[in-house]
Amino acid sequence: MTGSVAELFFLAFFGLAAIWFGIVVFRTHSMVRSALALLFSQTAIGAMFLVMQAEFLGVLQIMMMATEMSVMALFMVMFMMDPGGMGAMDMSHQKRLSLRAGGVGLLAALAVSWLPDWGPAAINIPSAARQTELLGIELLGRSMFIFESAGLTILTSMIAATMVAIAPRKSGVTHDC
Amino acid sequence: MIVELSVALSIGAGLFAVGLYGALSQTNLVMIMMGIELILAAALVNLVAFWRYLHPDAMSGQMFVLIVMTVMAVEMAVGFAIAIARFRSRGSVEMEEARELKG
Amino acid sequence: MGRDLFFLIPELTLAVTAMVMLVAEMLRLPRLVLTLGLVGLTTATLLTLSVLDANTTVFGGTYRIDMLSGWAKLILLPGTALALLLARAELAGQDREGSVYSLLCLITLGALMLAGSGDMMLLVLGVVLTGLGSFALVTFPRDDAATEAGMKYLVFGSVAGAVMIYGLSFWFGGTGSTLYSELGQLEGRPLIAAAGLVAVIVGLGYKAALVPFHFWAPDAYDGAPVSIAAYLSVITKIAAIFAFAQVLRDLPVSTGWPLAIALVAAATMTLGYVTALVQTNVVRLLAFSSIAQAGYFLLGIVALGVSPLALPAIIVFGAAYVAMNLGAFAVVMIAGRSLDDFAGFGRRRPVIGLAMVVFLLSLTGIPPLFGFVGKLYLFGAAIDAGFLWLVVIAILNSVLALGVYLRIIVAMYSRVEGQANTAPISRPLAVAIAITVIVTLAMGGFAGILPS
Amino acid sequence: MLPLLSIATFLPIAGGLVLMLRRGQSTQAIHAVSIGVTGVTFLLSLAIWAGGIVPGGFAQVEELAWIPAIGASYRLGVDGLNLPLVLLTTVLFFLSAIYSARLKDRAATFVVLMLMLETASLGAFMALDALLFYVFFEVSLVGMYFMIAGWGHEDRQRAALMFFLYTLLGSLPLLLAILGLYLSSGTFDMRVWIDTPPLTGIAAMLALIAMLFTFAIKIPSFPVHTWLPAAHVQAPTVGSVILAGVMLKFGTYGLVRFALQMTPEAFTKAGLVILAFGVFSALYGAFAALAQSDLKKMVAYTSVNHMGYIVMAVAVAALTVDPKMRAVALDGATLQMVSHGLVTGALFFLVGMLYDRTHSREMGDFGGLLGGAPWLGWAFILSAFASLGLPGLAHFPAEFQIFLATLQVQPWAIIAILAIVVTAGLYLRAIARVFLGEANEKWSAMPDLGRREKWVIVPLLVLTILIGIAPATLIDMIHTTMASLSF
Amino acid sequence: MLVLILLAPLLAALVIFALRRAPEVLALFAAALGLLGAAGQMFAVSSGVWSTAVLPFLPDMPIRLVATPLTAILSLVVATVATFVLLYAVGYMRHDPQRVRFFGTMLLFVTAMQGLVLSGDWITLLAAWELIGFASYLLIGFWHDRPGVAAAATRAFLYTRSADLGLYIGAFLLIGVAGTSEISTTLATTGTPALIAGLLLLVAAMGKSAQVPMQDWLQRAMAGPTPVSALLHSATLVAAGAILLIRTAPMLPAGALVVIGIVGGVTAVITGLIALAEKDLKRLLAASTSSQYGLMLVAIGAGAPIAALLHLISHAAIKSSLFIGAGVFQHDRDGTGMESLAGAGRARPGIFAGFALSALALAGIPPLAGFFSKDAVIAATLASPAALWLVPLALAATVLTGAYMGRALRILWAGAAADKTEPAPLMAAGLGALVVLAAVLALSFGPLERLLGVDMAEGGLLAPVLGLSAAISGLVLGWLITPARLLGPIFGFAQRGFVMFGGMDALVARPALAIAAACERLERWLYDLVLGFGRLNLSLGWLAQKIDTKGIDRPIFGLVRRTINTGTRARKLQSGFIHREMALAVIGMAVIVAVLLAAPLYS
Repeated sequence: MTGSVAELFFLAFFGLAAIWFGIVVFRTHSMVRSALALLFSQTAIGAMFLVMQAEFLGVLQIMMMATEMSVMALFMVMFMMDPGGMGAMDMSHQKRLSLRAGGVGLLAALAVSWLPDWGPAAINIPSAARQTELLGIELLGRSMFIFESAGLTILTSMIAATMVAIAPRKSGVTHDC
Repeated sequence: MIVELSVALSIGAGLFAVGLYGALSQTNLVMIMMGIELILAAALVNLVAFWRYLHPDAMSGQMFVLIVMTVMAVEMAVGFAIAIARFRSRGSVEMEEARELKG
Repeated sequence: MGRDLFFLIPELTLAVTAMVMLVAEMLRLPRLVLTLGLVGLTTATLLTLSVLDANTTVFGGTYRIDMLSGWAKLILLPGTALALLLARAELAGQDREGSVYSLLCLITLGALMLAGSGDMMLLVLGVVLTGLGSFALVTFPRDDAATEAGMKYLVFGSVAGAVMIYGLSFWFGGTGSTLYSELGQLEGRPLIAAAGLVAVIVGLGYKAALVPFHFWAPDAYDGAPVSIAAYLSVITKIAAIFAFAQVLRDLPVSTGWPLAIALVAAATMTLGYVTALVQTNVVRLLAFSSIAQAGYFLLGIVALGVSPLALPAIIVFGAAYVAMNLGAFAVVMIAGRSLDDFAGFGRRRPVIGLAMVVFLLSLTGIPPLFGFVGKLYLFGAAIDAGFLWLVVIAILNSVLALGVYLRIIVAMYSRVEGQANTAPISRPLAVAIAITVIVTLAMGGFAGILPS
Repeated sequence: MLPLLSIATFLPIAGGLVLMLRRGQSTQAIHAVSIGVTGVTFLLSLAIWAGGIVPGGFAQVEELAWIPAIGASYRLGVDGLNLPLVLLTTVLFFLSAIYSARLKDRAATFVVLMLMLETASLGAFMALDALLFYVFFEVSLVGMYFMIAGWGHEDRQRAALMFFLYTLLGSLPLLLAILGLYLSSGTFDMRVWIDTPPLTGIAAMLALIAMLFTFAIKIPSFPVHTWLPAAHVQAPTVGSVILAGVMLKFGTYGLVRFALQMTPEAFTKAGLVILAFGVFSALYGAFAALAQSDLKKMVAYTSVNHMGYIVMAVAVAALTVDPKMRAVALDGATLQMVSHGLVTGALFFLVGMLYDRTHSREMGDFGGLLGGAPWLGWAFILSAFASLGLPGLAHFPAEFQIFLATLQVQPWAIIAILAIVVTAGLYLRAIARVFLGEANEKWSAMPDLGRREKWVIVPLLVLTILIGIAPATLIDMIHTTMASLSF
Repeated sequence: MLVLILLAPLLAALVIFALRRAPEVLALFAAALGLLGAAGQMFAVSSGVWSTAVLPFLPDMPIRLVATPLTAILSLVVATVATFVLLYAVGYMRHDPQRVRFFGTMLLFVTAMQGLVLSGDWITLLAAWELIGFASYLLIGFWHDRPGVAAAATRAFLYTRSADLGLYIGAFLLIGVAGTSEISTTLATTGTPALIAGLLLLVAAMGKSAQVPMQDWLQRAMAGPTPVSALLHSATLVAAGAILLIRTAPMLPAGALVVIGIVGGVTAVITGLIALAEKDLKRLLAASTSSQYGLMLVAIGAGAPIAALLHLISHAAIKSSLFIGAGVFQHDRDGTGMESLAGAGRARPGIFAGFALSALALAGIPPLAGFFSKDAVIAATLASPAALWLVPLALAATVLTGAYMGRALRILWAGAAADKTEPAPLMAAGLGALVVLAAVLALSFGPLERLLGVDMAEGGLLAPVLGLSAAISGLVLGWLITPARLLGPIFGFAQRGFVMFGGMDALVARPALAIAAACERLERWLYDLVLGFGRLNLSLGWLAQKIDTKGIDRPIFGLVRRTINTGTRARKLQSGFIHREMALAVIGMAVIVAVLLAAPLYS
């Protein structure tokens, strides 16, 4: 099963890359670099999806994350006192506790990942085209309500974001009730 | 024991741990949101792995991935909106400064 | 499909209402937005009656039309209407007032999704939808306090949501499905069940403000407008509790969730009231009180599947809680946020003062008020399920609760010489208080119309 | 047939609602309404009495679905245990309404509270549904809290709080017990629980302990009685009268109705302990009263003593196997409840009247008042002697039966009879200090009872004497029920 | 008849209270009516018609009034004495503004006493017994605004009530054993219950009849008006004790009888000594009352209740006339101290003659009534199995009776008749009638014995001789020798009423008050304890500081402080730092995970 070995290798490779860039996100002192690291991490994950033959999802992930991270980088520049990281300031606190929490989380997650018997592996995977077709059926059938709900969620987030982000008018007329 | 699944899940676990660490340790709202993104990414990895190696016929797995991606996006949107509002009000999005409300 | 849509009429009505409200908001007609919202919510409530007796699922089991979701509509829709009235009283004339109303309706839609969810994806979307809307509402005043509250709420909520999603992914791995109804497969696979369960406890626990995921609540309520705090303390909390019930109904008991929930319940009640004892800000006091009340809800959750009283208990207490907590917050809008503002309040405004007494006594659980009926069901369910110790803790906490609420009552009737405040109370507020007080008073006697 | 029981129960609160809705009336009109409503309620209770009772069950039952989902209904009915208490309640509230007719401080609210308390009391006594009973029980608590907190004396807030906490903490175990009974029977119908006690064994014992805790606080029995003197001293006169005259009876009524009738086995097992508590309470109350120099506090402590006798009687009834003695004990206990209501009510009224005039309750401040205020003095003397159990007055037949049964069943417990000497001593001392001896110049201008006050006191004294010399009418009714109790 | 006897005084009392005028006429009318009724009933009974009246009271325990020879005789005695005392009282109370209350209460008193003697069941007896106590409380405390009166009344009631416990328990015991409250049935009780009940009844009788050691209250009870004393000592309150024992005598077993006899004998002697040492005429008479009732108890103890009854009857007439006489002198001299009364008899020779006649009758000089009744008592002691104890005691009491009466007569006669006083015809009439009774009552003894169906054992000459010699020697001693010399070392002791160990006050009252104080301390402690909980719930933020500033340092507040501290500490968890709070949430999550993983252990 050479295919399987290759799959395993690439899976591990992109996975480790994702984790590595994830770590970099919090290790660098530059916001912009953090954003870029996150972008690489997410792209690596997208690559993992491709390795796992979920092509639609992989492409979607890479595209979405690219746009998202560029927006994020923009915000970095806006909101950071020192976006370039020149002052080498520390942007973290309670590191030890957080490390421990992360460690415990890691152990717990690994335990849940390894210890249970996940059952037999699946052999046949639908082809990419079939997947998309099935996803469409799923989307318009059983999951239609969920899909619509997701739409509502996006709508809500749009209204919420605009309501909060747009500066209030300076009229300052308030009625006391 | 499926090796690939284990590897994928371990990578998910790693991403989760890093994300958790980030969410807890960062002082800046935007950085915390990056941590959240990583946790969600971990969930994505898990979901795709489960779909791929255990339940390839259950398209709800892929559906779930789509939903989670949506969640990532909208959370970013609202998060940044709130960050803007905060920045406008206080000139900073440092969490350390946000402790007027307590007790 | 047509059949499915018929069962979704209330939700669809609400969704359409929200869209129409948005349009009206774009026209900058806040009064119209409000009217539309009230009309839509009322219509949706009435339409609910047609599907109340149904016990089915739609869209392949992803959404449940059962007693819980039916009553959730009957409780949350009018509750939202009341919250609209409160918000109108507080925010009238402010910029983007209409957005608040439409957001409230959209969040309620998310709450209904939670309460009827039969699928993990819907659970995730419900949590996120209600969460995002809530973050924005809390931040609405955009001053220091509000943005701080919103930021904290956002961080806490997003992290909790993300952890929940990560945990839920294991349930998908374990069952190969995102439906709750498949959770029975986890029997005998404790690790997987526990992973998802912890995730659900985190996600919904944060939503319902259960200890130890309650930290955001006092700050968020404090920073937010009072009417928004009232809404958040009621609608999303109840939705989360109902969602809890939907999930745990299908989870095998052997995973040990009842004890875990019971412990959370005990901690929630106790910590909520103990901390409320030393609060001097009434909004924070009510925040901690609503944390404690969430603990009482869990008495019904632990009895799920064992006691036939469990579901009615959650529903009845939910209805009671909406009325009394909204009412209490409404009075806070009149009196002020500080405990000092309440000194002599009962003498300045005897009628509103009396209403506040009714709300607080109902929150304490004094019969024949509605809150008592709810607690009665809850205690009964928990005893039935063998959680006598938890009920004893709940009862001890009721005494603590008395201390908490009596502090307000005592302050209200202390002799502070002050001018009788004759400023008229705005009409929406008066209507809201009247409705809540009537419900709180009368439903004790007409509890018969509640579900069995 | 009119639903007399419901009308009697809800008429007072309906009157209260009318007063609440039509604000801004003159004080006189308010009191006229209150006297009228309580008076009509009293007449209604007489009509209920005329309706009669039946042996071995409840009469004049009224039933209405309330929460069908959990088997809770609105059920009222009377038997020989609660009908005397209903009569007592309506009498005392009627007289309280007359007494408070001069009150001007927030009269409307006070009257509404009083009427609410009457509804709660009547409802609690007549309820045949445990949930309904609990509801009325708690409502009375709230009403009394506000009455003490709003119209009490100097330290009223604290006393009110103490009262509230104590009794609320006390009533929650009752809720547990009620739930326990409900869950094992599927209904809240007290008749079902009485006919076939649903709990057995350890569950019954736990339920009994919970109920005893509740009722011991309400009765109040040593050592959970300390709220009583505090509450009484601070409460307004009408509050004290209602509290001592009516609300303490919830405890003893519950002791018989709930503890004894619904968990008879467990009660019999715990009988000796309960008896010991009763005996100790009776003695302790008497001695504690002896130590008081505050008249009101003294009267309050004698309640502990008198209610202790009732606890004894109920315990004795549970312990005996002789149905005749059981009937004697329970007859005595029930009659004692009525007597205590009348006599202690009169005493609190009188102490209140004295306080109205002098703003003091301290025995040492007085002396020789009998000369200047013979009505007040003689009324007090008569009530005091009634309270210490003089034959021909209300307490005698009751205490006679209680002690008679006690000696037959548990001879050692007769030691409680010592308390009748102690109460005699303390009342005589109080009379001697306050009313006898050389007249204190300070009070030489003190007026005697006015017409309104006589209207309050004289009926109570007449009833006290009537029950003392001819208890038969009342006790025959009580006996009808008690003799047909089955265990 | 039964009803008439009771209702006449009762209704009259109510009418008097209601009308508030003409109390004298109504009282006398009622008393006469009552007397008529009693006489009629006596007649009926003597012709063999016994009657019973039943009134409903408690279930299965109605009120029962019975007319048997014994009760009819006693009723007649009560009615007679009451009538004449009331006659006297009309004069005595002529100027008192509170006449209405006086006569009303007196009539109630008579009603209660009639109820007692006629009672056919224990409840009635008990009720009447207590009501007598109540009425006497009111009467002793009649002049309530005078110093010391309230205390005297209180003491009288408390003493008798304490002893009443015996009657209560005894009655409960008898009712329980017999299953009915009817006295005649319960008298069939035998064995241990009878012994216990007998002793308990003795306790009650000791209290009412002022027997040692509960004799003290009677002398203090002189605080009331004289007619009250006259009635109280002769045929009502004090007599009740003896009447109780006489009525229950058929039930009393030998053991109880011995105790009764000894108690009576000891009382007769000790109170005789007290009487001899008294400095006050009325108090002397009071002590003498105790002594005479002691003699009656001796008779009962000797197994001859009929002798006790005879002595009770003659004593009723004698003692009421003595008191009435003393009351006249008291009116004259405004006091009853021996010094102030010196020579009072000379001023009113008529009254003194009556007084002297009664005194001699009490001492037991033939042919007055007292001689015969005392003779019967001594004869009974001689025939008793416990004669060894009882005879000396009875004789000593007789000597003492003579002695103190002799002393009283001498003092009344010896001084100078200072003033001439206005005539008191009504008082004299009452006195006269009673003295006549005291003198000639003996004539009725024979018929009475026949009526009761008892034949007094003829004790030969021994009893009369012993009695008479004792009486005469007593009289002579009393007339000639002052009590201080007569009594020698015990004089002072007797004067203080033989108070031992601080008397009842120290033995009963003070311990009772000490218990009360202890209860009060416990009460405070409990109150603080509960208040602690109360405060805990009122724990406004300022409370902790308030506790500190006020410096209240009681352990209970520790608990309060702890809870508030808990609240404050819990509040600190809400640090405002979202990252800390999230860390706490993560820790909580870990705990939940632990609980869930432990699930197999408990589910």
